[in-house]
Amino acid sequence: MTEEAIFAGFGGQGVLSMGMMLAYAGMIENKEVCWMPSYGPEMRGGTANCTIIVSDKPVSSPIVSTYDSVVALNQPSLEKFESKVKPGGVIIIEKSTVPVLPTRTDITTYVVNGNEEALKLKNLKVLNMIILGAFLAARKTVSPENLVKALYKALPERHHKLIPLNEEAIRIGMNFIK
Amino acid sequence: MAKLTGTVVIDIEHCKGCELCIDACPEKTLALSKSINKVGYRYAEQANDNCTGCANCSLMCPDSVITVYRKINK
Amino acid sequence: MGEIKLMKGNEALAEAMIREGCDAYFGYPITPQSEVLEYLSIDAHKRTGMVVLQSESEVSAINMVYGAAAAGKRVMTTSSSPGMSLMQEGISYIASAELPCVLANVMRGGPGLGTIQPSQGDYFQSVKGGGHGDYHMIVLAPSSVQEMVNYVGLGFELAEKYRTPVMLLADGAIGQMMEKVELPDQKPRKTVFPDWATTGKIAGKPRRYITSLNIKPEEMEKINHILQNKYAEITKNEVRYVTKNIEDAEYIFTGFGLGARICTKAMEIAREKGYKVGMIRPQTVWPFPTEIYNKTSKNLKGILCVEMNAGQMVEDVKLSVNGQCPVEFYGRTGGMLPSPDEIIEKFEECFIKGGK
Amino acid sequence: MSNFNSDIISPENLVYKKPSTLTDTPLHYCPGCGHGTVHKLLMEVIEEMGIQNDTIGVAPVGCSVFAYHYMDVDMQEAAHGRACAVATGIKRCFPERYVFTYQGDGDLAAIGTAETIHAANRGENILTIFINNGIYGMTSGQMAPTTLEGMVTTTSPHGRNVKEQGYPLKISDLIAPLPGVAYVTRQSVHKPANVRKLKKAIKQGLEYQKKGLGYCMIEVVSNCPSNLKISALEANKFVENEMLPFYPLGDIKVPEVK
Repeated sequence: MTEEAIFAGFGGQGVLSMGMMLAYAGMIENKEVCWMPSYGPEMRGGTANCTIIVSDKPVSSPIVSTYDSVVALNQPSLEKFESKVKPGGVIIIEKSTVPVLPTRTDITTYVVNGNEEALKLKNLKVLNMIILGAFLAARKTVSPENLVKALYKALPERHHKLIPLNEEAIRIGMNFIK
Repeated sequence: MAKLTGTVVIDIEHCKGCELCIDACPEKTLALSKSINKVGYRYAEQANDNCTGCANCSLMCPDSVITVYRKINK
Repeated sequence: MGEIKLMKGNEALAEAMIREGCDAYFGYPITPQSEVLEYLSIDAHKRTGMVVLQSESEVSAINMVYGAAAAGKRVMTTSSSPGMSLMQEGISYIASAELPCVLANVMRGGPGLGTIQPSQGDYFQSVKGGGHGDYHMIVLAPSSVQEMVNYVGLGFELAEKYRTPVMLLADGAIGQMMEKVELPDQKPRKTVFPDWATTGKIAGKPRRYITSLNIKPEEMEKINHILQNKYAEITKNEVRYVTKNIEDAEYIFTGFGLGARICTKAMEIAREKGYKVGMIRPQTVWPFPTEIYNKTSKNLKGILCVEMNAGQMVEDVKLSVNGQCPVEFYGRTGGMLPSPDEIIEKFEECFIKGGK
Repeated sequence: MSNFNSDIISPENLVYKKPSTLTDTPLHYCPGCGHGTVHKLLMEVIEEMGIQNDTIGVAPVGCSVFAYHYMDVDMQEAAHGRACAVATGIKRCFPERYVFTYQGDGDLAAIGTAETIHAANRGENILTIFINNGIYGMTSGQMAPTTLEGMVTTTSPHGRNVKEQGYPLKISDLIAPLPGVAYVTRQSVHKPANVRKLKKAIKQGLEYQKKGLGYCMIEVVSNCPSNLKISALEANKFVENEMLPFYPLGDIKVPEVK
C-alpha cells in the first residue's frame, strides 16, 4: 500500500498540520512516511500545500507527478491539482470554499460541508480534522484511532484538552463518506 | 642624596637605528654608532657614562633590544 | 536501536548536532534553514553545554567557526545559498589552515537573491572550490532526513580524521520535509583536544599558531602539496555512493540528494514500462565516485543525469564516463523541481527511438 | 665603546629586559614603528600576570599579520577584519582563557567594522588592541578610515577631502556607548610616559576581562614613519601635533566601580 496525497488550501486552514498528523499516524502504524510542505515567504494567508506519502515500502521520492488523492480547500487548489489525480483516484473538496466542482469523471469526488460543521462545533479551527476524517473514511490510509493517538503524540500537552473536540470533528468528517 | 648609576646593554644586531631611544634619553647618553650592524643599520650605543638607568630608552625601543641596569650608590 | 521520531530535515540536523557532541554552533538566519538555529536555541545549551550563538552575518559566523575549530572544538555552521556565498572566504582559510568543522548548505534557487525554494545550484561552488585557491572539502549529499542526521556524525568523523572542512550539501526540500528518522544516542562532548589546537600554551612546549599565511612561495607550495596529498588520500578512501538495479541495466538515471530521490521514482516508473533502468547516487560528491560510473558505463546505452540546476554534476559524470556511453541531462532551476514524469519524457526523447 | 659602568651589570641591578613572552624572532616592522612597542607591552603584561598559558591571541591582516611569530602564546591568524569574530569563537568555547585581538585601523575600522561593533555590543569578554596610525601600512600608504582630514596618502594624494572621502572614523568613541562595552581608552606610544600609561591600560583591560565585565578596547595612536616618508622621531611628532588633537588621549569609558 502506498498513498501519495496532496493537501492544498490557503494559509490558516490547517492543511500543513493535517498532513503532519496523517504522517504521525502513519508512523504509529510503523509505516514509512514523508511530509513535504510548499513553503513561502508569506507567513499567513498565502496558498499552502503539502505532499504526504504513507507507504509500506521506503518512500522513493517526495516529489511525485500524480496523486492518489487530492484535498482541495479552495478553488485555486482544485484548479491546480485536479489534472494530477491518478485515474481512479479521489478528490475531497470543502463545499463553501470550492463552489465549482471537478469536471473529471474517471475519479471520485467527495464534497465535505466542513466549514458549516465546524461552525456547529463553535470552532472553525477543527475544519482540518473534519476534512481529515473524511479523507480517512475514503482512503483508509491509517485508522482513526491511530490518528487520535497521533494528536496526543504531536500536540503539546496544553492543547490536549482540545483533543476530544477534534475526535468529534474526525467522526463528523467520516460520516460524509458513504 | 643617593646617586644613580646605570648602564644599558644593547643587542646591536637587532637594533634598527630608529633613534627613539636616543631622543627619549634625558641624560643624552645614547648616540648612533658610526659603524653598521649585519643588517646594515647604524645602531644605538652609549656615548658617555651619564646613564641613570631610568629605562626610558628601553620603554621606547620597539625591538626590545635594550636591557637596563641600575645601581643606587648610597 | 536509537530513538525514532518524525522530524523536519533542518530540525533533525540540529538534533544530530547536539547528540554528536558538537561544542559550538554559530549561524545566521536564512530561509530555508532557519529552523537549525531556532531548534538549537531552545535547549541545546542546557542539554550539553554547547555554545549556540546567532552571529551578525554569515561572514562572522564562519570566522567564529574558524576560531572555535582552531581551538580544537567540534563546531558547525549552516546556511543557505546566498549565505554560503558569503562564507566562501572563511572556508578557504579553514581549508588552508586545516581545521576540522562541518558546514551545511540547505540550498535554494539562485543566482542572486533568487528564490527560497529548493535547488541544487551550488554544486560547483561546493565541489570545485567556491573560495580562492586550490582547496577541496569533503562534500556529503544527503537525500533524506535520515542522511541529514547520519552525515553530521560522519561529517565530524571525516573532518577530524583529515583536518578538513566537511560540507553537507542539502536542499530546501530536504530541510523542510518531515520523515521518520532514527536518532543516534547522545555522545559526550570532547574533553581532550588535538596537539595542534590553540587551547592556551602548555608549559614547556612550544606555542601553537594557526595560520593560512606563508609569505614565501616555496613554503606556500609545500602547504599546497600537503593539501593535495591529503585530497588524494581522501579520494582514495572516502568515496561513497549507492546503486540500484545496475546489474541488468541498459540505462542509468543519476543525480544527488533530492534529485536522486526523484530519479528513483522515475526508475520505478521506467521499469514498469519495461525499460531496464538502474540508478547511481553519489553520497560524496567530492570525492566524486568516478570509478563506478566508468565501470558501469561500458555496458550502457545511456545515462540521464537529473539535477535541480542547469547542469553541474553532469560534468563530473561525463568526465567519469569518458565517452563510453552517451550522457544526457535534465534539470529544473530557480526552485522548480523535476517531476518523475518529466524525467521519463526526457529519457524517452533522448534514448528510446520513436518514444514520446 | 658601549660598556660604560659595565661593572653594575648583574641580575640584582636589572631594571628592564625584553619579556620572556616575546620570541627571539626579530620583528619585521620598520625602524621606530609603534607595533613593536605595543607587542612588547602586551607581552610584558602577560608575563607579569603569569597568564602566558591561559592566553589565546588573534592576529589580523595588515602590518601585524605576523604577530604570532613574536608573541609566545597560542595564536590564530584571522582573515582580514574578522579577528573579533574569530576571538568570539574562541572565547565562547574557552571562557576561562584570556583572549585578545590585535588589529590595525584598516582591519578593525574598515573591513571589520561589523565584526568589531557586534562583538563589542554582545559584550564579548575579549580585549582588542587597536593600532590607529591613520594609514594603511602593509599595502604601503593608502588612506585608512582613520586618516586625518587633509592628510596626504597614496589614495588621497591631494589630502583627504571629507566631501569626497568622508570623515575620519573615531571607532573608539563609536563603540564606547554600547552597553556591552566595559572599557575603552585611547593611549599612545610616542613618549616614555605614554608607554607607561599604555602598559597600565593593557593590564587593566585584561583584569576587566578576568572579571567578565565585557568588551575592552585599547586604541593606540601610533606612527607610520615609512609611509609618511619621515623619520621615526618626526613620525612621533606628527602623532603629537597632528593626530592627538583629533584623537585625544585618555579613558573614554571605564567600568562603574562596584
